[in-house]
Amino acid sequence: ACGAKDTKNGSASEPIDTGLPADTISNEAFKDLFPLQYESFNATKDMSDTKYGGSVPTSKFDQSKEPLLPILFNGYGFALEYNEDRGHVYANEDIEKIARINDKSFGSCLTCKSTAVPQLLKEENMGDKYWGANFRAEVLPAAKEMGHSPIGCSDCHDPQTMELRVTRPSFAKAMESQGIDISNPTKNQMRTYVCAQCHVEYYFEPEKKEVVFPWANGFKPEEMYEYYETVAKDQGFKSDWQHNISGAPMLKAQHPEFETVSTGTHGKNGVSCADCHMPYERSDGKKKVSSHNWTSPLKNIEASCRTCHADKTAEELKNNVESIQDTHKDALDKAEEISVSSHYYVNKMITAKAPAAKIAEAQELVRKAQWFWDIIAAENSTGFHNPQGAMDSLKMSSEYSSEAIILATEELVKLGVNVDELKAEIEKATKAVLAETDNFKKKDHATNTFFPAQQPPAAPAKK
Amino acid sequence: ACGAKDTKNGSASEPIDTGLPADTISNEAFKDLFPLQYESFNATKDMSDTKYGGSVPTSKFDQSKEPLLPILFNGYGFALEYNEDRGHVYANEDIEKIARINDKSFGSCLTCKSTAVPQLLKEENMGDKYWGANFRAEVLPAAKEMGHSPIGCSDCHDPQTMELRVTRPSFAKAMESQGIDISNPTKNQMRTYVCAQCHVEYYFEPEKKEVVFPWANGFKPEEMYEYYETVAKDQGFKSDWQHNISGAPMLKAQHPEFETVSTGTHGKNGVSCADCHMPYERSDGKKKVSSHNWTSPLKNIEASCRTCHADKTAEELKNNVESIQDTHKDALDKAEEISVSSHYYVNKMITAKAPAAKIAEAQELVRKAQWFWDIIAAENSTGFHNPQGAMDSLKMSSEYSSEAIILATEELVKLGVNVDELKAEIEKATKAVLAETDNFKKKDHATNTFFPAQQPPAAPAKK
Amino acid sequence: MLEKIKAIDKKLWVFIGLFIGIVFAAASAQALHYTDSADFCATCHPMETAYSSFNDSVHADLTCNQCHAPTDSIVSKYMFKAKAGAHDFYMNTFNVDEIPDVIHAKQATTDVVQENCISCHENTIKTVKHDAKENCIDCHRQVPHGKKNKYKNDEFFKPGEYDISGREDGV
Ligand code: HEC
Ligand code: HEC
Ligand code: HEC
Ligand code: HEC
Ligand code: HEC
Ligand code: HEC
Ligand code: HEC
Ligand code: HEC
Ligand code: HEC
Ligand code: HEC
Ligand code: HEC
Ligand code: HEC
Ligand code: HEC
Ligand code: HEC
Ligand SMILES: [Ca+2]
Ligand SMILES: [Ca+2]
Repeated sequence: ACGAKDTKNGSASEPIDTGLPADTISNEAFKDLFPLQYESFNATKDMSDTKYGGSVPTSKFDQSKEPLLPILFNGYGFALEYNEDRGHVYANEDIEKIARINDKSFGSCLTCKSTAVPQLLKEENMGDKYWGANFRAEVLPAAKEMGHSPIGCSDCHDPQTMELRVTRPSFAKAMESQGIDISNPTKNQMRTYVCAQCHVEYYFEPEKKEVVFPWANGFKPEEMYEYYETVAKDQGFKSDWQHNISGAPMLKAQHPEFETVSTGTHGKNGVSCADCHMPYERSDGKKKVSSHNWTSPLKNIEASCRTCHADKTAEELKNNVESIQDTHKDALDKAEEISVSSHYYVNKMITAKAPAAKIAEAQELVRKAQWFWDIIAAENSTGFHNPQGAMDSLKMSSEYSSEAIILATEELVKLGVNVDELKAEIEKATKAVLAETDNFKKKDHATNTFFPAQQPPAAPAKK
Repeated sequence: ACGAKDTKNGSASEPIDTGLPADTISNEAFKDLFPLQYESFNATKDMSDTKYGGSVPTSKFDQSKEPLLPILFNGYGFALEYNEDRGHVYANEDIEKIARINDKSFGSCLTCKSTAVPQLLKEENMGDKYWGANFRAEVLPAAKEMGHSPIGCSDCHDPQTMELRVTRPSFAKAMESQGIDISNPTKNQMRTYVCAQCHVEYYFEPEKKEVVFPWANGFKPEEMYEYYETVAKDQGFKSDWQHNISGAPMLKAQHPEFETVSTGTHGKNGVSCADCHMPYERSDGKKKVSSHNWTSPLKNIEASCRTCHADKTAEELKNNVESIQDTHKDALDKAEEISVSSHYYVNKMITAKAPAAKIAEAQELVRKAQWFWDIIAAENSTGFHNPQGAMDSLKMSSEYSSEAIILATEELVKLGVNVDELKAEIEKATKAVLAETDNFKKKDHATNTFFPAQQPPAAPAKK
Repeated sequence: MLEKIKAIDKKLWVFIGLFIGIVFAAASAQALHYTDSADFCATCHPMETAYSSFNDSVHADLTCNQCHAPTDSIVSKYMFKAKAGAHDFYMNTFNVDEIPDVIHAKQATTDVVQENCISCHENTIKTVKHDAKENCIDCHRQVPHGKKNKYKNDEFFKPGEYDISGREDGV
């Protein structure tokens, strides 16, 4: 096989020696040795968009994105500021600026942003204290001191041999929790694993605040939910925040690209993240390198998709993707809309003084419903990574939201609440949020005298 | 070289002259000329099953299939008898036996079962009177008299040249209603069109009872629904039957294989029905013929799927299909379950004397919800022909069913109805249907004193 | 069963001998070359889809055996050719019933072809670790036979005159 013969430069079978120290964490240290990859990495600075993806900095609250999020994340940092992702090179800049970080945020937040993390985690440095240490006061200064880079070479490569490696311990623990053997990964697997140390769902285990991936029961949304209801609850992790409208104990889902791809058509067929997001490219006219310009593959369909799908034109492939995404986006919008209603119905249950047990039951359903759309919305491919699986989860979300509304309706009508008025008030609040042009203030219109906030003020955002 | 050479006997590129009369309709007339295809056609007699498909005669009411159907189609012939499809060779036998046919059924029913139909439709025979003529008294005897075959060579081939042809006029009319140009189809398209004259959604236009395909607005479930709400209603076609539990004016959906494939991954990529269902087979060792043994392609993955997916093993392909189907089947079961509840909720609205306008609104939702799962359940691939599209439709179904239940809940509670009792009664009725072992009697347990029938008895099944 | 396999094997070896014999008897360099060519391979019906899918690919100027026979040494090439050729010939003549509906590469083919990709494209794959998967065709799935519609020739996509009953133009 290709892999067996030594036909390539710097390959695994022909280890290179960069001469760099083992603890190198600065991208610049690699610049002269690997100018092409370095240059390619820096191209993640470029900003351009596709129909649904791309790298132009954009608020998720934009009309064309998910304008209902300030309602849906009300009471949590994600209602304050939440943006589309962009190039790796911006990772540190973006986490420093984001309004979700405050003086109580802790170290864990830096885990997927900086090359210093594996060093900080060493016993001689912060060790396990890293996770819970204060983000602004301790962790970030320490990382800067070390001369860190945003998501750099050392995150995925051994600086001395350039072998692929996984540097975040959470990944191995989580794979093992599901019983997946990762002791002898193939190169093809490594081309996914390096991404799967970050592009995954996670939570902070409550004691040490360590980053944990909830995979023990499997990668599907319902399997991860099951984990949160069992393993995580046993650990004492009950929720990310209390919803400010429904008062429900909520989970926030995060970028489950790895989980979604793995359970989708491409993943099941052994296609790796790097196959699509890092195609070989001729960088300086002579030499080919793996693109290190991670962004939408739709910007380079020729190299990324057409290597495997050569019997289709770039245009046909783009149309295929966009038609999947169009269908997906409509369904997501609808699921979020129903979820919004369910939060308000439960708010009304609270103010109308419905029986506590019924409120708790409805809150449970609202929590569940939101999980099933959020785990899909937080995924960054607008459905492409797994079209059927994503739609299945949205379907379950609509079902749970509706169950909450059904339950609420019964109780509210029993208490003599006027449901038509309730609906009108929901529309009013929603419109107020949409009409507000200052993204930071949108969240403030989600509650009002009809729908009073259910949260004590100033609950700190943790994620 | 000889790449262009013909390997098959009787191919379209080299027109043949069979010497048969133009109006030949008996399969046996082709037997000696095309023994291989004839033999292959007769292999549709074989009965064997796959995980979800196959050709063993099976009631759709079986526990492993869709046991809730006697409730969901209550008041219609489909609650009486409804079976999985099997080989083409059985088409005439099955339609003669099916309990859905009664003395009032009309000619249209034979349209997709017998080779006599194109002849019967000729002016000199029955002409347009064919559609509405009595099935048992006029049409079937006339077809037998002509020596018809079940779905035979002449349905898809010109008996003199063996060129592919479409013989059912409904197809062309419907394609043209959507503005699709079919004036010069390619052979690749014909390999789908011949199937698309039967494997499609249809209804009987009320005046002449002509078979019409509702495609003017598009092939997606929501586009066909739109058609029924506009064009069909304007024609006077309001519903297939009145539901015996909810009293809603219902639509029955039918085998939309063509519509579903066309809007799915394979269809969008130009894969034809024949590519999967009629793979080339080396029948007598030398000659390659198109398999005329239409059944599940999973029975012959090597020839059908691996022509295109040679980079995967038959085992991998089977797993891919079954994993799509497993996900799909769970979602379908759930959508049907919610739909059942919605019917009963509306029944209760009627007996509790909710306002007529509210009942009508709920009935509208129930009708819509059922359409969106039925058009998927009636499709015979258990989701494979279009995994994302099918799931999308199921999602919409759950949403509409839930809307109906929400509306009903509001009205019922206002009227003081005990919702817990209602739920218990739904469970009781459902269990009674499931417990009945005589398939023909299942439907009788769906209504009872708590849920009285909403239909005048003996409404004849038309489809 | 075992008996049958043995019998086949024996017959096959006779054929291999025969084939080598014929090839070396014909002896001219031209004959040897001819049996590498697409024209030669395409004389067989079962090779048609392979030929037509290859014929409009960027690799159409190659001979079949630049991919399908070892190119590292003359000896291994002719040993492989003789065995494969004899097998194909035997199947096509005496064992037609066993020819599969869709012909797929055997492991030996996969291995030989892979070596040939590497040997031609050494330069390209030297400039980058071009070894992410086991075989080149795990990514380059369409080289050169992999088009999903490979058995469909142009005739499948030519607008044609077909009788479609009920069509407005009445054709
Ligand atoms: C088969 C190809 C393919 C594979 C494999 C794949 N992706 Fe993607 N990815 C895409 C496409 C297509 C998009 C949508 C881009 C768009 O909308 O412009 C996308 C979008 C993304 C985005 C958002 C990009 C943007 O433009 O904002 C991220 C992040 C991402 N993928 C990460 C991953 C990770 C991590 C993996 C592996 C676990 C992976 N992808 C595997 C094709 C792929
Ligand atoms: C150390 C953590 C980390 C690793 C490892 C990582 N990513 Fe990312 N990735 C991020 C973060 C953080 C962002 C968002 C940066 C921002 O928006 O500021 C991001 C953004 C992206 C984007 C969006 C770019 C755009 O144009 O919108 C893509 C695509 C992507 N990553 C793909 C990958 C792939 C493929 C891999 C593996 C080969 C990978 N990432 C490995 C953390 C990581
Ligand atoms: C997010 C993960 C990630 C980061 C960060 C990263 N790489 Fe890579 N790199 C990869 C992957 C995956 C490959 C492909 C490995 C393979 O298939 O052999 C690769 C390949 C390489 C190769 C081998 C040649 C090639 O182009 O395929 C070099 C050299 C390299 N990277 C250098 C760098 C340098 C220098 C940096 C920092 C500027 C860097 N990489 C950052 C994931 C990463
Ligand atoms: C390394 C190979 C590889 C790469 C790269 C790749 N694909 Fe695929 N793709 C596959 C395989 C394998 C399948 C499964 C079907 C098959 O076997 O052809 C598939 C299936 C698909 C499907 C049908 C599945 C569905 O979910 O509807 C689409 C659409 C598709 N790919 C588009 C793309 C696009 C767009 C890209 C680039 C962003 C891409 N692919 C990159 C190998 C690949
Ligand atoms: C397990 C890895 C991981 C952890 C832990 C993590 N992130 Fe991220 N982060 C990512 C990835 C991957 C992206 C890019 C994908 C996306 O934005 O969905 C990202 C994107 C971002 C972005 C840019 C887009 C946005 O959301 O506005 C910000 C800001 C950010 N993270 C902040 C944080 C904060 C604050 C924390 C701690 C509460 C945190 N991250 C913890 C992996 C992680
Ligand atoms: C890409 C391959 C493919 C294409 C194209 C395709 N089908 Fe299918 N079809 C399947 C598979 C796979 C199944 C599921 C069989 C099973 O579950 O055993 C199926 C199932 C069916 C069934 C039910 C068979 C059974 O076992 O009961 C019918 C009927 C059918 N297809 C008709 C059609 C028609 C008509 C078309 C064209 C409009 C079409 N198919 C196009 C692959 C295909
Ligand atoms: C349901 C449609 C249908 C029916 C019924 C049907 N055929 Fe075909 N037949 C096809 C299709 C589609 C092809 C493939 C045409 C092509 O690709 O050129 C075909 C091909 C053929 C061919 C060309 C050679 C080959 O095998 O590809 C012959 C001869 C043939 N059929 C004979 C018959 C005979 C005899 C019968 C009756 C026993 C029959 N057909 C019934 C659809 C049908
Ligand atoms: C003239 C109408 C008609 C045409 C044309 C037609 N079918 Fe059918 N098909 C039927 C009917 C009716 C049945 C069910 C017969 C029964 O169950 O008694 C059926 C059953 C099937 C089945 C189920 C077989 C099983 O094993 O369960 C498949 C698969 C199928 N058809 C595929 C096709 C394909 C592919 C074509 C086109 C090449 C086609 N059909 C053309 C009417 C038609
Ligand atoms: C005539 C060619 C052809 C045939 C025959 C065919 N396929 Fe495909 N298949 C495709 C194409 C084209 C795609 C789209 C992705 C691509 O280009 O690789 C695809 C995609 C797929 C996918 C991914 C799409 C999805 O919905 O997840 C699966 C799974 C698949 N095929 C399975 C099968 C199976 C099983 C069969 C046999 C029943 C089959 N295919 C027959 C051409 C074909
Ligand atoms: C537009 C074509 C078409 C018309 C009109 C049509 N059918 Fe069918 N019929 C089919 C196809 C295709 C199948 C196989 C697919 C399936 O069963 O879902 C089928 C299957 C059947 C079956 C076997 C499976 C079952 O449903 O139990 C029966 C019986 C049947 N039809 C009866 C009828 C009756 C009665 C009518 C008139 C009310 C009718 N058909 C009208 C196309 C049609
Ligand atoms: C550029 C290299 C190349 C050339 C030239 C080439 N082939 Fe192939 N051939 C391949 C590859 C790659 C495969 C697939 C191997 C696998 O699946 O492991 C293959 C597979 C085959 C197969 C198995 C069936 C199939 O379609 O997969 C046959 C038969 C075949 N080739 C015959 C031929 C003939 C005859 C010619 C000349 C007309 C030819 N090949 C020219 C590379 C080539
Ligand atoms: C005498 C007729 C004939 C000729 C000439 C012929 N083939 Fe074949 N070939 C066949 C048959 C028959 C098979 C199927 C045998 C089997 O699958 O066991 C086959 C199978 C193959 C396969 C797939 C099985 C494997 O061994 O991997 C390849 C590759 C192949 N042939 C290449 C070629 C090449 C290259 C040539 C020209 C040098 C050629 N063939 C000439 C008849 C022929
Ligand atoms: C005998 C030499 C030879 C062999 C063997 C060979 N190739 Fe090529 N390959 C060529 C030539 C010549 C070209 C055309 C170069 C050009 O036009 O730039 C080419 C072009 C290509 C291209 C780029 C052209 C494109 O757009 O498709 C790819 C990719 C490729 N080959 C892959 C392969 C693979 C994979 C194999 C093995 C299955 C293989 N080659 C075997 C000589 C060969
Ligand atoms: C992980 C996927 C992958 C594998 C495995 C792979 N390639 Fe490639 N190959 C690519 C990509 C991506 C390109 C760039 C396509 C482009 O730029 O259009 C490429 C380009 C090429 C080209 C075109 C060269 C040029 O400069 O245009 C050749 C030739 C080639 N590969 C040969 C091979 C050979 C030989 C092998 C096996 C040793 C192989 N490839 C294995 C992904 C792969
Ligand atoms: Ca982005
Ligand atoms: Ca069947």
